[in-house]
Amino acid sequence: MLILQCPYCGIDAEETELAPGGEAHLKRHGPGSSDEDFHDYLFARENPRGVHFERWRHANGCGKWFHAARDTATLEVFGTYPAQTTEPPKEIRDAITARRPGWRWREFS
Amino acid sequence: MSDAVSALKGASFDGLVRVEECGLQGMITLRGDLSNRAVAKAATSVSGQKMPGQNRANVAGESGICWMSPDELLVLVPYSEAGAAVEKMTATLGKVHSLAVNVSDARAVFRLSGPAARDVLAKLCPVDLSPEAFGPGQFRRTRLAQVPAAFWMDDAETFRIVCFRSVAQYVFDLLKAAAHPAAAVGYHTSVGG
Amino acid sequence: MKRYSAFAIAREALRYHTGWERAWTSPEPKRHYDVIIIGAGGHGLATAYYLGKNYGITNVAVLEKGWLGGGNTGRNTTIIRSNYLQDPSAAIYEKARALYEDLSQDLNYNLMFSPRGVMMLAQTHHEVRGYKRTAHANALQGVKTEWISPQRVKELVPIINIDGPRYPVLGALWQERGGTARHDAVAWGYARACSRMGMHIIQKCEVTGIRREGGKVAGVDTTKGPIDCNKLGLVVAGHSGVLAQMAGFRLPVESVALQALVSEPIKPCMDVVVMANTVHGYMSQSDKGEMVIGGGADGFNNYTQRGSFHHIEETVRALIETFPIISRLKMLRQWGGIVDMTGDRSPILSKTPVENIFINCGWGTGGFKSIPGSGWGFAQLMATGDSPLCRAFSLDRFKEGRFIDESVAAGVAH
Amino acid sequence: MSARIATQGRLIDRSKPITFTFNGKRLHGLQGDTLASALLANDQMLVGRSYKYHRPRGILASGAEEPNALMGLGEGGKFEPNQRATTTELYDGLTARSQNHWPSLEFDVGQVNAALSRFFPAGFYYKTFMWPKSFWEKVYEPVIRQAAGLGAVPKERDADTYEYFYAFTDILVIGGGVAGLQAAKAAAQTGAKVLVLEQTPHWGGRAPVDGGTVDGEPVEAFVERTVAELSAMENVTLRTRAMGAGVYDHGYALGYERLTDHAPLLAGPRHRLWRIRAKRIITATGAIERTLSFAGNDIPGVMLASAMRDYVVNYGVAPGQRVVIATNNDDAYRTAIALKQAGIEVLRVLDARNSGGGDLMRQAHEMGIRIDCGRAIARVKGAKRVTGVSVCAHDGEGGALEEVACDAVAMSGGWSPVVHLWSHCGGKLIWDETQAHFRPDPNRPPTGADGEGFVVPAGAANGELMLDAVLSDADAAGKLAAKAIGFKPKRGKVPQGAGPEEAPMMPVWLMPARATTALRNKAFLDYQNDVKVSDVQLAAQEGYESVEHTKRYTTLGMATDQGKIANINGLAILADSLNAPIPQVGTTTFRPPYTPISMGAIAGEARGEIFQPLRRTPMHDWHDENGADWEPVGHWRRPYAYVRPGESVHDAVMREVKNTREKLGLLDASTLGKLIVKGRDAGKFLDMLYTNMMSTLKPGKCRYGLMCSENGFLIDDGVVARIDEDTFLCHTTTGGADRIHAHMEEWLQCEWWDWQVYVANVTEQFAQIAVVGPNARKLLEKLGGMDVSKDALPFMEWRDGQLAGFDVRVYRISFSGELSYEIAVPACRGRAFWDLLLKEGAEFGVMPYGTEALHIMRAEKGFIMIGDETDGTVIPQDLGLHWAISKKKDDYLGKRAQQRSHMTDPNRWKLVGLETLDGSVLPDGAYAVAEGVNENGQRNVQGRVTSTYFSPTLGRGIAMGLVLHGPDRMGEVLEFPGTDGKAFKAKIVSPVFYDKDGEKQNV
Repeated sequence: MLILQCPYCGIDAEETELAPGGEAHLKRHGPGSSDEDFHDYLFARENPRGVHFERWRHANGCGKWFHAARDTATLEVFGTYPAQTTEPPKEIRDAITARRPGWRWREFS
Repeated sequence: MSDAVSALKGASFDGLVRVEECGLQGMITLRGDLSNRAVAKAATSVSGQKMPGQNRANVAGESGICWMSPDELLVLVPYSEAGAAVEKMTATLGKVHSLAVNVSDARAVFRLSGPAARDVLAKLCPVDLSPEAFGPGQFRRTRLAQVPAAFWMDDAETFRIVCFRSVAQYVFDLLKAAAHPAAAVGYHTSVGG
Repeated sequence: MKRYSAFAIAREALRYHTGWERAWTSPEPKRHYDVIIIGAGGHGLATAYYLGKNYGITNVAVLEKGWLGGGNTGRNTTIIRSNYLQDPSAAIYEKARALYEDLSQDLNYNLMFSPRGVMMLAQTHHEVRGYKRTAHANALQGVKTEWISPQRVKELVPIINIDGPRYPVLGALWQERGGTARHDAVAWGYARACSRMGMHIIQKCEVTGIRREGGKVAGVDTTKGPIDCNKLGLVVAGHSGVLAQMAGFRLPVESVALQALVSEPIKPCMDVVVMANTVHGYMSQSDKGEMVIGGGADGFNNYTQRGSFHHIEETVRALIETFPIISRLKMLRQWGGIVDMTGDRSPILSKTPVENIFINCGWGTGGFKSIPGSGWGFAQLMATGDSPLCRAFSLDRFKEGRFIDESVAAGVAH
Repeated sequence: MSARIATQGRLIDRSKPITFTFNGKRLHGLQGDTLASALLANDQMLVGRSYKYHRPRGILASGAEEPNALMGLGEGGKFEPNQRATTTELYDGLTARSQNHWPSLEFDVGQVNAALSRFFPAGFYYKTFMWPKSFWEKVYEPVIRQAAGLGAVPKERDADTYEYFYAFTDILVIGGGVAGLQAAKAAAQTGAKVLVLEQTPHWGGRAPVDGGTVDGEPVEAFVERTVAELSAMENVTLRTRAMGAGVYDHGYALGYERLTDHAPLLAGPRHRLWRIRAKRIITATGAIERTLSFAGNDIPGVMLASAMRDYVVNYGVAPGQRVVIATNNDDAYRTAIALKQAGIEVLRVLDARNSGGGDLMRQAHEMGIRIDCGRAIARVKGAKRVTGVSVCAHDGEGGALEEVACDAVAMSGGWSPVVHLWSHCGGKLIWDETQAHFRPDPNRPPTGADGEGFVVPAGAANGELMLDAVLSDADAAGKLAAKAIGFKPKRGKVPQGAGPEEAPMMPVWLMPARATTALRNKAFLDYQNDVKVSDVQLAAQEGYESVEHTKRYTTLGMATDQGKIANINGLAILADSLNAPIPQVGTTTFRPPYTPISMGAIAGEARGEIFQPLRRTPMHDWHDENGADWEPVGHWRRPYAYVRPGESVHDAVMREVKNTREKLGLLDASTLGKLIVKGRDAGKFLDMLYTNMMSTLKPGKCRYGLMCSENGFLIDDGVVARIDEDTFLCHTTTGGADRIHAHMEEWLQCEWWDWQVYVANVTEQFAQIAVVGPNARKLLEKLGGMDVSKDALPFMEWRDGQLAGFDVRVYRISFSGELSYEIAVPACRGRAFWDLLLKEGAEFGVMPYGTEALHIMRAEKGFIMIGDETDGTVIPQDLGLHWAISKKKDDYLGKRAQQRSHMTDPNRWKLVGLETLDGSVLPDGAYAVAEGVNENGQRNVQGRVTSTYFSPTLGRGIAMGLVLHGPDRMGEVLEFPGTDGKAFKAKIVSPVFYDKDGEKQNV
């Protein structure tokens, strides 16, 4: 039963207020993209046993989508941040490094 | 409009606390950049209330402003004034990117009053309702059993709860069950109280 | 190795059962095997078994990082059915179901396959249409199912509430030869049979790396040292992504927690398996008398084998609505397993970008029921390079948009 | 025999007698009794039968760990099976029945299994019942199943109610013994908010029974004082009859409060499930005494030493008159002393330790109790109750040295901390050599959202068994927990506990140490499941070496006590068989709940009317009062048809279609989603969401649109109306409003956050009524207020205005093919407007129609229905909807997906109409067969029915379906086998069956 802080309303929302939205920071590939790129965009997923970035919506709350950095093996939460970004902000990455030195996720570390 | 009726026509129940449907309440959803002066003016001018901060509500009787999200307010006005209020707000907003829409008929409002009000609501919402954590002036959107809802406190023993009109009966039945006279909890208030 | 039988038990009883042999050996790994299977769960062991039985390939090692059968094989609700809508699913699940029929005799290990019948309740008009469609499809697929009336449902399951105020039972899709089996025994039975063929089941042996040479698999590095192989099968539900990463490719798979629970045992009161997808719950009664209950999966990546409690609540609520009497039973134990969810919720049995590495994963909630069919088909794929049972489940289907979507007929496909 | 004694009984009120029945027999107990103590007071030593061998079983314990004394309690709607007598408070009129025997508890046919037990070792069923094959299914399994199970099946619907409670606290203390109380006090004194849960009705745990002093006063006084202090503190909540059931991620914990189990006549909910969020959780859950594994240790009258002490001291009940005690530690001497003091004869204390124990042994000796060191029980004699024991040297094979006649045996194998709640969420354990038990490993706690440990064990649960150590450990735990979350612990003085010096215990996993096979074959580990020492040894011998294998192969620890009694002993036997150290063999996983909790409590308030939300439109009550046959659509209910007296549902549907086509129909369309999309980029946004071009729509006009997922499949459809230059109103399907609203917000917030678009869901703001049929315009003209003529309001346009004084928005759209107006009025006036339409429409033959009539009429027109023609695998191109897919746009959600090879495959099945040759109705979901079978032997198919109805308008069956190359095969006849052997022949035709040119809707 996770608790994640919604970065928009500041509420520490428990899981039943939230709706999970899968992997974060996917780059949309539309018409004109290669089959590989489009496949990866829709289906290829990081599925790490460890640090993971994902999307959540504060569905039974302020309704906003946000991102969370979470460890899938321990459920430790490194931080949450707004969805209007294409990559994890530095403070989040630093927070992860402090807890998981040497972590990597896609091109991020 | 004489033949306009609220979802439960003012139904009420007395148990651990008093549960009542508040009847018709004017409500306007206002979306926009809350730091924009026109947006603030649109909300304050029709409600006569100040702009609330994050997760807060300024409400007096049937008029008020509730903070719904970083770009959304719920503006309360008397039911009969909602239509005019929307027009006035739209005029005030002018060309500013925003959306003001009358949702008075889309919602139902309940009042939960009595010393045990916190205990009763805490049976249905995953929210810390202790006096230290929540009191008058604050506003919370959350889950009430299986439906979304929002509430604020008019005073230390009174909640007003807003939900969608279609589930008004469900919410009323939930509140009745939670307010069963023999179901006192005594967590936020001593059982005697 | 001695055969199991009533006579053997009687003989052993006289000497207090001191003469029973080990069900399987636990050898140290050799330097090289023709085939290495990673994962000694039901699917991995079944694959090894049919490699030996159908293709005479017995120089096989099955590597297990924990103890055999310790993954989802021992954590599911033991339901066996094949009443799937899409042809490829029906084919592999029916193959599995048919093999279950004789598996105890085949393995000389009683798996207690119990074809007590599986029923999927239709509680909305939409579900009625969906299941009638499935019944039509099954008839042409050679899967024996039928659409039955609410009255028939009530006869088969007296404790059910068919005229529930909210979701009355409008009928059901009934598979008479579906049922359950003793889940641990499936792994143990295959393990014993593999061991009997001289295969090596190596427990507490974790794979730490996969070695490739010129785009081909060369072997694996393990906590018990490096082991070479000609062919490698990845059969590790829940952890496929991690191993794929070692092999250098990504999968359209996410690992989530799926939960189940059992009640305290009561006297027999329900002789069939009932699935109620509208309300997301399914229930059967074990031979011990426990009501075995399962529900929906979590929606986020999770490797903890602990799910979120609100899913348990939703499932129990739903089942009380359908079976009012269970309200006064107690939950004895709840647990979670990690399941692979693919892009279309159907499994992957496929070659991979690395030559001679094959992957069997993504069973989601359907893993247990498919074990023999999955092993049969995957063994054929690994031995011959192609298998009609596996063809439609290849990795490239996602790129082509050629999905196998079972949610079409039923909300959740357990 | 067991009986009530004149002295002792700190928890009972001798002035308040209580009457109850056991297996129909009227018995008497006292206020304060548990069912178990009351049964013992009535010399009811035989209380149940074991699961596998149906062996006679008596009360073993006095608490939650009891494996034997399980009862069916109550009657009718309040009956509940498998209730533990040891944790059931006695109340007047209680009715209890023992379980798992036939015909009676005293004489049980199943007992034959016991006689044959040698033939039923662990896992025997895996090795037999296989031949002849058919016998398993026809004979063996049915027999096994009939014998299976424990408690009786409840027959009636639950008569009770349940509820949840969400509690937030700084610190949750689980367990109200001296450790819990002291930990709570230490934590609360820092100002932290503390919630304490105690599963029994009493505070203090077992300390008051075990004795000792705190700061010079008796433990009981310390307990009273501390409880009083805590009760007086504002920041502390104390709850008894509330068990900490489970610990979950991120500080979530379940509390199981039993409100009326002790007094079923009380009104209100029976159980309350506390859903607690705590920053830290202190587990002060105590320890459980272990049994000793000697032959016959399951015969009624053999009891845990601590339990026997509890019955004497707490309830004034003597479990026997002449007692033999076997032990490997000092604690059992407390029992010897307590019994002696109560005037019960203690014949022997058999202490397996050659050197015996410490102070307590001396004290017992001084009281004249005979103590034999280095001695053990070889076997217990008796069947339904203990008649005696054979005494032997512990360090031997069990050769009898003497026989002692007795009627009860107390045993103590040492104590195991209750580590369940520590372990539920991943807390790890370490093996304590000196006390031979697992205790929490302080370095590997369960971790929370911040990655820090959030559970702190205290007292006996942390492996501290001596009173003084318990108190100081608990005090430290309380302070540690508070400090960890930012409170400042006071340097208050720690209460000093004092008790006798105890000598070290000696691990005894088998008694006597080298017991013969015959003896091991009668030494029970798991009482309820009949798992014996020999079974675990067999599992090890057969290679089931993992502790999980052994557990699953022997069923050790899988009974309703979940191994509270058996696990450690079984584990030790396994380790011994494998010649491996115990910690290396490890433990099985601890899963919630700590003890079983009711399904009712788990479901909470959600039952009956409030099982799920039921969404009602403003006209819901009218439908209900007028024969609505309801159809659930999501959480909505829509009338499938309005059935009149004497009508079948089918008749009603036919009537509704006919009347709408010929006269005038009303449809409650309020459930259709309505989303306002506004902003400078609204048009651009909708162009991305819909396959159509929406930005070119003129204000005042409507356009039918299709929405696809990014994966290409159709997910929704509906009519879009352009309100003004930068405002659109999008209709969605009934199920779709919330889903599509979320879909829009997702793309706006996560992908196109720089676009200026706001969306608002106004679905419930309006009651929407479709006025449909040739007379539709007549009715609206009669109401008056706005011009609804073809010129003023043409097809596929909308207008705001007034009708009969109602503010309305009228859409000229049609899903039936008839002249049709969809009219939106504010929901609060919806019912009034509906009533008015019915009243004024009477002269035009107005009649409401339901969803099935709607479906038939749309099918007659060849309109697709999301959920019928689509099923999540269908793309618009399959449905001949190319006209609704803009060619001009270079992008929309789903466009790229629809370019994938399988989506552009010319062999995809396409939408057509289907007409049976004989006019009959095609079966729902039927498939059209093709020649031959596929590689897996499945019949080839070339199409399927997507929707099928009897059309009253055409007087024949009509259907739509997806068929291979369908549109190019008009007139071809396909065969659709039914499931009943009957085959249907249907011709491929255009999907538009009625008014092909759309003249009727466009008048």
